Amino acid sequence: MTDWPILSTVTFLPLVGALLILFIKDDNELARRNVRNVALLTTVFTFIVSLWIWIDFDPSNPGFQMVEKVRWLGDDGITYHMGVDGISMLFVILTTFLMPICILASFESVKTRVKDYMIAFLVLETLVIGVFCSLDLVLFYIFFEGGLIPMFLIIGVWGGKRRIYASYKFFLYTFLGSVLMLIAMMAMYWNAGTTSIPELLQHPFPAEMQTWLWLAFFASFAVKMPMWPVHTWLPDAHVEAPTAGSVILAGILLKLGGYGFLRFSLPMFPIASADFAPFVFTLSVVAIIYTSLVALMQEDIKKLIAYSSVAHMGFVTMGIFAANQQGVEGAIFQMLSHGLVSGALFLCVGVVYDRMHTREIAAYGGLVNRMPHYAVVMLIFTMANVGLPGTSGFVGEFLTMLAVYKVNTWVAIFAATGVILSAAYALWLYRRVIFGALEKESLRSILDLSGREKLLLYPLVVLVIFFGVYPMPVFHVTAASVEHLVTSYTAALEANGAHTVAAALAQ
Amino acid sequence: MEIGLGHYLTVAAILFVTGVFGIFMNRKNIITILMSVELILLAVNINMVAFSAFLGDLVGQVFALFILTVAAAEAAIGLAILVVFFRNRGSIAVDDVNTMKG
Amino acid sequence: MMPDMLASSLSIVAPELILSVGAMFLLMFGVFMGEKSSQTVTGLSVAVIIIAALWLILITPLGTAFGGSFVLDPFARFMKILVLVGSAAAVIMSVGFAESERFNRFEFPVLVLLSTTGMMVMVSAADMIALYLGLELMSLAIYVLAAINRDSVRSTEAGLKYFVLGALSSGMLLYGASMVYGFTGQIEFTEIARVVSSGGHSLGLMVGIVFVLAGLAFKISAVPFHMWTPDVYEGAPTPITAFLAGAPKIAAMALITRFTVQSFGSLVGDWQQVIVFISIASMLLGAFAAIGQRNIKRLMAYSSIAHMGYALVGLAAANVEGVRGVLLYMAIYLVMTLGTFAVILAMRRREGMVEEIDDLAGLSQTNPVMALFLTIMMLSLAGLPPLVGFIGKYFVFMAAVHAGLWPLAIIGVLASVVGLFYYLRVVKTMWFEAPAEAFVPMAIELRAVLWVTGLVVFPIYIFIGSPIFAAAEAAAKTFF
Amino acid sequence: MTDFFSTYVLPGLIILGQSVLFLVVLLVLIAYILLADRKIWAAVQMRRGPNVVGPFGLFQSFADLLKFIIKEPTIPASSDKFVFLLAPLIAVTLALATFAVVPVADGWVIANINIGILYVFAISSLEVYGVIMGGWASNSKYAFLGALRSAAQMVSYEVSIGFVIVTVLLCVGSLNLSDIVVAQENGLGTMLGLPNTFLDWHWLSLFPMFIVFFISALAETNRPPFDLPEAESELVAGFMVEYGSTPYMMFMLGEYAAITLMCCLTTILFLGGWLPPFNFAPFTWVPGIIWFLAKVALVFFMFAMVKAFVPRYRYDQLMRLGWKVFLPLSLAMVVIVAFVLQLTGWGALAT
Amino acid sequence: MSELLASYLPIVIFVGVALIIGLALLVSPFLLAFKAPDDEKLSAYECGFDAFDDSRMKFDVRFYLVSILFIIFDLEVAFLFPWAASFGTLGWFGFWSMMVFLGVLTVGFVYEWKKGALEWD
Repeated sequence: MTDWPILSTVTFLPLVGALLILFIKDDNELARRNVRNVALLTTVFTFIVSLWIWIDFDPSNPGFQMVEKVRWLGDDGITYHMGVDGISMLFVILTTFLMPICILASFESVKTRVKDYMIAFLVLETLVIGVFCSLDLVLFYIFFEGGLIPMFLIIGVWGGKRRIYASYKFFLYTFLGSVLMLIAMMAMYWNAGTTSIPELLQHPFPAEMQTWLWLAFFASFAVKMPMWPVHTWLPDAHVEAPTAGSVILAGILLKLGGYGFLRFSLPMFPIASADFAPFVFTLSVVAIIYTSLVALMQEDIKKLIAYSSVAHMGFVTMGIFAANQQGVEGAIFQMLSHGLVSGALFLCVGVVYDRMHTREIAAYGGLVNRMPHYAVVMLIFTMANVGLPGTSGFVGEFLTMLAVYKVNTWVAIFAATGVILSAAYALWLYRRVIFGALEKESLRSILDLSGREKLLLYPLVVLVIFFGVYPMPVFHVTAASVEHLVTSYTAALEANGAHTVAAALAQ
Repeated sequence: MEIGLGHYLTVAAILFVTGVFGIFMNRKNIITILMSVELILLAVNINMVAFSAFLGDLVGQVFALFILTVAAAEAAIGLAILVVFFRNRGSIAVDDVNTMKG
Repeated sequence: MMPDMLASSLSIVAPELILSVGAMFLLMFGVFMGEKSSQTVTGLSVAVIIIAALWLILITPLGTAFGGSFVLDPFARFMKILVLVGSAAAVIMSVGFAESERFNRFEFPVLVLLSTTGMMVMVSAADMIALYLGLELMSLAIYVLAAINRDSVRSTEAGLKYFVLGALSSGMLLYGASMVYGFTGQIEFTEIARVVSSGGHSLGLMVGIVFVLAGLAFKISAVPFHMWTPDVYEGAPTPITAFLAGAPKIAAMALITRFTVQSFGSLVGDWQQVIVFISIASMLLGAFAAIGQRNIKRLMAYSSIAHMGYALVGLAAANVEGVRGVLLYMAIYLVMTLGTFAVILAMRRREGMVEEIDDLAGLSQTNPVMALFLTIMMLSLAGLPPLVGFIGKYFVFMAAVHAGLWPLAIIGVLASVVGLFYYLRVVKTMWFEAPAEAFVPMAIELRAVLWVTGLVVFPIYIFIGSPIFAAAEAAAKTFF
Repeated sequence: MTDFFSTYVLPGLIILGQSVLFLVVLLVLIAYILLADRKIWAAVQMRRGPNVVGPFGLFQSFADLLKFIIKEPTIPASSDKFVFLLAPLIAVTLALATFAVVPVADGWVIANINIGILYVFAISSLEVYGVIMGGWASNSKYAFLGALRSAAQMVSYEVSIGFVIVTVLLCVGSLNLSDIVVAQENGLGTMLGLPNTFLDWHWLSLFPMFIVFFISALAETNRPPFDLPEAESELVAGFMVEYGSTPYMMFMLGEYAAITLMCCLTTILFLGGWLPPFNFAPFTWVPGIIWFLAKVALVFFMFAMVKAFVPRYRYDQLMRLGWKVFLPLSLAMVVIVAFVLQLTGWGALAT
Repeated sequence: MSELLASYLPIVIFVGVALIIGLALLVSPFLLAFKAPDDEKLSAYECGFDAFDDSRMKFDVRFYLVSILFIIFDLEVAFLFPWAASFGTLGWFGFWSMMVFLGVLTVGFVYEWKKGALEWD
């Protein structure tokens, strides 16, 4: 079983499903049902196979595992090189886990062009898994950028009123960011003579070059993340995207930026990362506070959650660039948790949207009367979003703040303010939507969660609480790799410092 | 005064520039443009032959002969296209070559 | 000339001979059989191209012919295959158009053959006379092709514009060639290189190089010599536009590469700036001017301008990676262009051909296959991974980065973002908008071209990429 | 200074003298050729022709000259005046200029350049400009159509003439007109066992070409039966319709100069130039110039007789003859002649 | 006097003399002849009618065609001249080269013929 290319299997399984769907010809109700079922089966199967990765994974090994390498273009040019380590492995699982949920969430809400929709999702899954698994710069870029195409179509075809504007904005923002990264990748190739990520991780880039490379990568990942002030595409994209699209976007695609920082910026350009850390902290803090304030003002549920995502990503960047064990692990945990929580929140929005076809906060109120199950579920996720202890949201936020406190007290204090603000908007949202008297005439006949919706949300509830109480499975996986990352980072900084000192002494 | 290579090149350059200006400045008649093109090729041929004589190398003259031939074929095709254009448009004024824009 | 030398020369030019003799034979065949023979002539001309291609690949030896004025090296062979593919596809795609538009001219395939012969000579040209002859043989045939629909104002106007500017450009090229000849005393590229590298450098030579580059830039429709492109693309009958957009660009790019790298490899510093300027200007103009276009043929015109700019990025790098990049880029460009034109040629309703972008509205619902492939083509043209267009851009920009041409690379990628904007507009029209009236079903030959090119764009290239890459690499090493 | 005088001025003056002499003689000759034309035509039609001015009308042409000079020169109001006057000047100058390289006897030539035939061919190609300019500048429909017809006709036959000249060149291997004549000392006659006779000349070995050349020469010079451009019944006087006085005369002069040239060329290319018909006494006693003039006269006589006998062609017949008969025929002859020469090796001998 | 000059100076002088003769003829009536221009005399000849249209009108495209064909064939002749002049030294290679060239031209010629470019019905 060890030789079996498990990563490739997981990556391309959804594509196989997509191909199967492509061959379903007709467009009647039966065919649509077949399409849905095939898609669901594919994703579930992929998830089950992907669990194998977790089982096979050796947590004590900080390096890359399950490596596959095939020469592709040129002798030392692009190679097909896959592998996971402690940092990336859980993201793969997160993706394969969220996908069936997305598919299931779209069973009833998507009625037109079901076939295209499912294909887009499956292709997206392949590409996202590819991003997390690829160990070649170019391969990484291919998967990274390729994800834009299905997402563009998902937003543009099945989105809301301003879907075209939103899809364009999404596409152009992220593309603009990442083309600069492409140039940087080429420069790295010429400097290091390889595009293999494991080798690049060993390669010391010259300090000045690091600055430029770091900035180029930052341009891409900051947009993807998204960090303030380049986050403006995100609310639009979320608002216009269909429910499952939002889930994917918030749950997985945003993590690509954080993953990129962890995979490239921090270990490959340590000197530049150290130099730019204050800059990142500033942006993160601004993001946390500013977007929380903006979230308070929102009239649209999805937009509010979108802004809260931006704020939460601020914690992630903060944690990453604190560059210590807690920070990085906290950031990873925060990303995973946010993947579950924000995904779940969007699903919750989807639940009421499917019924009422509006996302105006003002259109709701007093849902608790008609939808007790929904109210409970929503409550748990809101609390997790706020970062209440006992939910997974708490662990990540706490760790990152702890980490950043070690580095810079002020940043930690400001970030803590953000936590309070997030409690404010989240609870206010909850109050306005769920509590109060059921006054609106249109809400009187609203139904509680259906069986399908329960099937979607309850596993998430379980996981959110489970990880909130017992986060060790995650840390168990990540610890070795993160430790390796942090040690080599500090070593690189020290080497550089020694070098600088030596240079100063020599003069 | 001995007439040297420089003089030939100057004449050719003047002819060439005249031809290019004839193409761009001319706002009246496409035939004039065709004539300007011939002027350019003439300039080239002067250059070729002058260099050929100066270098004592026949290749330039061979080249000139080829240029002549192709120029004739070019002129023939140009006239033919002009004729079909005229039949459709009823004019060979440069300003009337404007159906497509953007 | 010794008979055995002649024989070896002839064996090297055999593909060109096949094409030209085939063209003449078909011309005679067509003219004696009358207009009704045009289908037969079309079929036979495809056969001729295929025979020439097979001959080129399987039989023709590498070497030089005719005392060094004609050379078949790996570079030439690579480019020639591309040219032949482009021409063959253009002829194949014209079949349905000929039927539906009553465009029965057997001259069309014959002229394509002749033009292709010219391109082959261009690709193999090793001195300036061969360069000029090849270029003109190609151009003269294309002038006629552009105006071949002689009852249409637009077609004849396209032909006229192309002719006037083309004649100007060949004039400039010749003027440059005469200067190069005069200041080096040589017309063979390798001899020029020898003179130049041993210190033969003068202002006159620079003037010559610039003029030759200007003339060649016209043929690849690079800014500032692009003015003809949109009009000719729009005005010429669509199969001819499809032809124009493919093979000639490849041949001209091959020529420009050979001329600069082979003859003036040691003067990189002097011509590099020119290429960089042309490249930047083409990329930017191609990106920005295309935004406002409504006609898809015009859009493709600006797109091709931009793409030539990208290909020139590789040339500007002037290193082996750069030339390799140019080769790959042209191959990829050809595939994408052919695929796109297969769709454009299929844009036909009962009342006739349409060519507005808005006519594609809702294509994803009326004809999903076509929409899917056009989407792939558009995004590939934009250079998005994982489509093959990305690979092309990757290699040219990588060469530029290696050569330290940072501004070029950065402007290039930014221009590709702008370019993405208008490619996305086509995608948007197809996927996001309410369906317009459906097109008539695609003709079988268009479908074939579309499937083949579409699958190459994604995902076949992943599997065949490696040998093609190796071939491009070997071809690029010809000059280094 | 004396150097300059002896190297440049003196030879220049000598050439000037020769040129003036040559041209004066030529003009007088043309005057009598014109007269001969009219006389022959008249004779065929049982008329007397001009017979008032001088004995047998010998001074008729000179009287005509005077008449033209004192006629009122009119320039149409709507014409392009500069071009209108330039056209006859071009016509006459070019027609005369070709004679600069015509060898009338061994060594009797103004400029013995080595590309003589090319020069003749080039300059006579230019003559069409006079016609076109005249017709266009007149701004009259008759003149315009006449000019078009005339130009098309001239260029059509020029192609055949070109091919014919090529066949001769194949046999000779030189572009020099004197060499062409000298080359005819040996030829088919020698091979047939009759050396030193007129059978050596090209007219026999290239007989079809001789005929093609002769007929093309008629057409090239707009002579009857190919005088379509000035077909009175259709176009009045063709491109010359608006001309009067000496400008008109200059066109006529140019035309007759061209006819004379064609006669000279026929003589040089096919009839052995100044060579005597039998290269032995007593024929060799007669100077070359006499033989030359005699041959020219003979050719012109044929020209005149054709004019007198043959009805005028229709325009389509004319073009058909030129493009569909003469062109393929002469092209084929080029191939055949080249092949035969290559096969037998005779061509190499000539060089 | 250089050889080139010796060959071509006579031509220049000869043409000059011819030009002078032409000019003399052209100018003489303007100096000598009696002139009494009037409108009728100076109007274009149109069989006694008033000219009713611009005389530089559209004309048959076949005239164009003839001139285009002429360009091609005249050029062919221009190539044949040097070939013919040096024919004796070229050998079979030279012969066949030109035959190929002529063959190509013949193909074009046949095409024209069949296409009816040479018809003047």
